[in-house]
Amino acid sequence: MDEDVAQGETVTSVADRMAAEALIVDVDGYEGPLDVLLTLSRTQKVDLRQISVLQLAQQYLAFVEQARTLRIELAADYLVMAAWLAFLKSRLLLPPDPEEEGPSGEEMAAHLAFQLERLQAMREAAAQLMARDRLGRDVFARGIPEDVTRVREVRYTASLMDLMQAYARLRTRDEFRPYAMDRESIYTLEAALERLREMVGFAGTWTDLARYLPAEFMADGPRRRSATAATFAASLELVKEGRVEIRQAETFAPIELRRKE
Amino acid sequence: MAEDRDDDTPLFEAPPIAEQERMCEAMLFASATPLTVAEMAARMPRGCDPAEALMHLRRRYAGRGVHLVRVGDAWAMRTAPDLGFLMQEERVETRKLSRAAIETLAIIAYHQPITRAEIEEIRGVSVSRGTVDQLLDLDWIRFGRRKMTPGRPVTFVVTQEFLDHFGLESARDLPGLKELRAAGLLESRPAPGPGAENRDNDEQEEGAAPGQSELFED
Amino acid sequence: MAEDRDDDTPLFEAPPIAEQERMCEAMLFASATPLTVAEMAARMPRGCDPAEALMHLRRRYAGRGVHLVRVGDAWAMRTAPDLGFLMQEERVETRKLSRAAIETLAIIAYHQPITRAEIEEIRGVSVSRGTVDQLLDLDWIRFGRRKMTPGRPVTFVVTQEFLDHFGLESARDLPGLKELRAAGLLESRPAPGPGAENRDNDEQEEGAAPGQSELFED
Repeated sequence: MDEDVAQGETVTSVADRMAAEALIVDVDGYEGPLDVLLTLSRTQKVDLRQISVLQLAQQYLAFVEQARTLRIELAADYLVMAAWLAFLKSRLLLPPDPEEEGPSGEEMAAHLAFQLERLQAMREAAAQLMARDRLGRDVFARGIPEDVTRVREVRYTASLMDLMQAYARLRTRDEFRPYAMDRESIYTLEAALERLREMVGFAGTWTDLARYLPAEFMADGPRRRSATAATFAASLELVKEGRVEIRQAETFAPIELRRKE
Repeated sequence: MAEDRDDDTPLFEAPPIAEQERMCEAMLFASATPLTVAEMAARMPRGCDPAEALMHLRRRYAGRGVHLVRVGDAWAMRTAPDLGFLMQEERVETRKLSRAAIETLAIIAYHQPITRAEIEEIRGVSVSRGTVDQLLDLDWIRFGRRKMTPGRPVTFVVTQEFLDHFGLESARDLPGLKELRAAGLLESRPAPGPGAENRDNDEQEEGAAPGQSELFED
Repeated sequence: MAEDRDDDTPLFEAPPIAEQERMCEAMLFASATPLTVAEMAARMPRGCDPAEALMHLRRRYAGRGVHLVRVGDAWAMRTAPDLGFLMQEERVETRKLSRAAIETLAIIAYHQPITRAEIEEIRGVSVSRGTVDQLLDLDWIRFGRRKMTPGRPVTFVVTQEFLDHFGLESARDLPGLKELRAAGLLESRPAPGPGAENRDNDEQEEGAAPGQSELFED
C-alpha cells in the first residue's frame, strides 16, 4: 500500500518534472523578454505599428504567471520586464494624474512598440544579410594566388587578438606568481655592517642610530623599518666586536652609538 | 609632344591607360584579397592612375564569369554569383553562426559604431562574450573609436572582410538601410521613464575601466 | 531549331557557348589547381563543350594582363609574363611575431609613453635589444619624448603603422582590462595568498598589479 503511494508519487513528480523541463527548454528558446514580447505580438496579427501594447502587456504577464505556477525559474530580466509592464498597464488603464511625474503611459507604450519594431527590423535585416551571395559559398576568390619568385620579404604579423591576449597574460601573471621575498625593500645585515663599519670610525660623540640609515631607505615605511632593524643588529655586532658603545636613556628613547676608543 | 607640361610632370611618361588596365588586371587576378588603389599605385610605374584603369576594367568584366568588385576602399576579382554551383569543390564550410551572433552582427552593421550596451538595448538581452569573440575571430567586426560618453566605452564596427564576405561595396549598401533609416529604426531613442536611468547606469558600468582610461590620458 | 538532331542529343539544350565560356572562366579563376577539359565538363551542365569554350576564352584573353595557358593536359589562368614585376610584393613570407615581441608591443601600446625599464618591470624579465629593434624595424613603435626622471630615459610609443595594422583608430580604442575580461581574455581572479590583502581593492578588481600604477603616475 505504502509502496504503491510512494511509487505513484514518484511517477507524478517525474511527469511533473518532465513537463516543467519541457517548459524550461521552451523559455530557454527565447532570446530574452523582448523576444517573448515579439513572439506574443504575432498573435495579434496586426502591423507592429498598430499593436495593442495593453493587450501585449497582459499576455506577457500571463506568460510570467504561467511560468511561476509551473515553478519555472525565470531569469531576472524577465521579471524586471514583468514589473515594468505591470506599471505600464496601470498607467494605461488609470486616467492620467496631472500631478504625477514621469512619462505618460502612451509614451512608454510607444517606446515599447518602437523597441519591438526595431528588433523585428534587425531580425529581418540579419536574414537578408545572411541570404546574400557570400564569399566562399556563392562567390569565389582566386584559387591560385600567384607567387612570383623574386623578392623574398619576411613580414611579421600579429593579430589584435594576439596583442590583447599577450597583454591579458601579462596582467594576470602576477596573480599567480609563486610567493617570493621582494628583495628590493630588504636592507641586509651585511649591507648594514659594511656601512656602519665605515661610518662609525668618525663617530667620536654619541650619535643617534637613525642617522646611520641609508638615505634611499628613508622614504617609505617598510624599507625604513628593514634598514632600522638591520642597522640595529649591525650595531650590536660591532658592540660584540668591541668597536662601539651603545646606550638608550629610557624605553623608546633614541638608541645612540659612539666609537670605542 | 608635351608642350604644356608643368613642373609636376614626372620624368617619364606614364604607360598608356590600356597598359595600366592590364597591370591592374594582373595584380587583382593574382591576389586572393582585395587591393586598395594606393597598394596598386605603389607597385605600378610612376604616374599611373589605377583608379581610372579600374573603371575601364570593371566595364570589361561586366557580365563575364569573373567580376571586378569594390570592397570598401579596395578592389577584388570575384566569380559571378550565378556560377557558384560550379564551385562545389572550392566551397568552404563556415561555422554555423548562432542566432545571437547573426543578430549581433546585423545590429553592429546597421548601427555602427555601436557599444555593447547599445546592442543589448536593442536585443533586450545581454550579449555573451562568446558571441562577440566569434565575430572578432571571423574578422567581421573590430573595435572602433571609443564613445565620448561616461565610461568612454569601446565601440564595434564592421570590417573590410565583412564587406568582402557579404559582397557589399560599403556599409552604406546594406540591404534595406535607407528604408530602416527613413522609418527611424536606426535612431537611438532613449527609453522614457524610470527604466531610462537604469540603462544609463548599465552603460556606465559596462564601458568604464577607470584605471585604464587614466592610462591613456596624456 | 534542332531539325537534324541525332539520338545522342541530350534532353536539355546545352547553354550557349558564351555562357559556357563564362563558366570555364569562373572555374579556372577559382580553382586551386589547373583543370582538365574532362574535369570542367564534369562540373558543367550536360551537353557542354569546354574544349570549344576554352578556345573562345583563350582568344578573349590574348594580349590581356592575364592569359589562359596550358599546363600539361590541363588549363590555368596566369598573369602575363611581362607583368611579373608587379608581383614582387606577392612573395611575402609571413611569420608570427615572437612572444617576447608581442608582449613588449602590448605593454607599449597600453602604457605609452613608456621607458625600457618600465617595460622590464611589467614583463618581469629584461627586454632584449633585438626585440625592440624588431618592433622599430616594423615601424610599429618609435621613440617618444624623454622622461623627466633621472637619466632622462627615452620612451617608446606606437606608430600610425601600428594602428593601421591592428585596425585601430587610436591606441585609446584598445579594450581595457574590464573589457578584456568581458571578452574572456582575462579569466583569472586574483589568487588569494600573501600580498593579496595589501592590494588596493579597486586595483584588484582591475587586475592591476600594485606598483605598476605607481610607475605610470606622472
